Amino acid sequence: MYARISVQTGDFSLDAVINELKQETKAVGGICSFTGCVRDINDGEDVSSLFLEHYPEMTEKQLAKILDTAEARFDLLGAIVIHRIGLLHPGENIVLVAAASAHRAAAFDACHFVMDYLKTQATFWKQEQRRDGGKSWLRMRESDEQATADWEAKKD
Amino acid sequence: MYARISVQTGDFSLDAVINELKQETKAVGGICSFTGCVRDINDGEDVSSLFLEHYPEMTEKQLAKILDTAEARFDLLGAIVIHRIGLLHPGENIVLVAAASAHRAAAFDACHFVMDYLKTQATFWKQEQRRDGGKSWLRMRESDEQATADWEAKKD
Amino acid sequence: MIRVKYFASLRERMNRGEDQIEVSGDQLTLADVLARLTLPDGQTLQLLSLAETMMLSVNHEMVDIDHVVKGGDEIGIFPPVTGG
Amino acid sequence: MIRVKYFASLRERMNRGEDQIEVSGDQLTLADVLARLTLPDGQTLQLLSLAETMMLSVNHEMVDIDHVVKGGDEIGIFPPVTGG
Repeated sequence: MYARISVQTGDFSLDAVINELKQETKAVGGICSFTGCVRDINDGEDVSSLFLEHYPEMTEKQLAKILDTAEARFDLLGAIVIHRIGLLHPGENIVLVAAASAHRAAAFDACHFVMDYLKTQATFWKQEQRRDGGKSWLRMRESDEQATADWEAKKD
Repeated sequence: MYARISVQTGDFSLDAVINELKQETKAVGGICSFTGCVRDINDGEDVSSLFLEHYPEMTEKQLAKILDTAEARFDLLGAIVIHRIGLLHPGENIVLVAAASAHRAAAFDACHFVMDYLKTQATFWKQEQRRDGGKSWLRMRESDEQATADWEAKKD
Repeated sequence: MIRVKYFASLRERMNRGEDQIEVSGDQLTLADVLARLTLPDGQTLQLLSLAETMMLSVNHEMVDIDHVVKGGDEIGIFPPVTGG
Repeated sequence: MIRVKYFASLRERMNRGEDQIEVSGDQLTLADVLARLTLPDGQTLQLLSLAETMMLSVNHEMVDIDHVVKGGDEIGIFPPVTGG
């Protein structure tokens, strides 16, 4: 399987990512992608920016492990994960996961799986800066923990 | 909900579609998209091209109905469906479905739902042209009928 | 008058893209309409529909074979769709 | 020598990005390491970890609190991740 992981400050192009996955093999029938972006309101608070911190030596290792698990579990031809770090504003892209397969169900499942595990396993942290000047580190959502637990339960 | 449907001969840009959905509201937290493209091999046959025919007055009406159903069922902020018609070659894009939501699970589910219903309800037909010169109209896959049936069963 | 449109493999087998049929005062279902339409070999679409799945639309909405049609309707007859 | 790195809210609360601790010949678990590390108010990380979930890594792999560490290891201590 073709795989690429990037942790970067700059933005990404989804068209370039789709083309990259299609270049690898003409057997690709479908690519599912998820683009996560900064919302202007989170849990009722007006967000002015998000600061993304990560654990440099660890993050790519964790993401590679998630892609390995996805490759073993789904019928994948390729996958790309791009995650931005640093200061981001409402409307800006944070993360991209794209999964290519011969058939669509595997592409959807693998992309969703990688996003769900990224949320609970990849060493990124978000600090929210609000319009009122306040700052706070976000907490992991219970729904994110549940999503990973659901995949674990479905494993067999 | 913001919605746009296009049946067109030309290609599309996923980056433009993502930006279009994000323009509508800064409440968008995630966009799930599916890009379907022409494979070079289908059911063991070498494909040289696909010809896409549709029922002009009916197709957009069917697609709008699918988006209405998705809007009623999922927590969506916007959705775009683009489907190409005419002659397409291996590696070229055929279809794009993009669904935007505040949270990722709704975006994944809605995008998958729209793709599954498009496969069994939207009036498009593919004629495959093979390297050996043969041509044949593709048949609906049982797995596609099953996918729609699964969503119907999950409705309640 | 009712306009009937054919698509994809059915259009090719009919060797034409559409037909027009006259409607009398009688109630006509789509099954009745299919009995009046014939392939170049003389076989009716009603007979063909027993052997192969066909999808039916009236005025661009999917309908069942017992749907009642009226003058001015546009009927679509086509094989299962294969887009996406 | 073991290097310990803190991230995000824990880094801010520790008021430092990392610590280094000496290891004797004894077997040391991560629980033992947490007992040796203190917040500016004197509270140990072991005590804090009873009140708040902390994630632990050794040499960039997630591990449990009973994991045994050795000289040269790099330990990461951080709150639950919130990327994506």
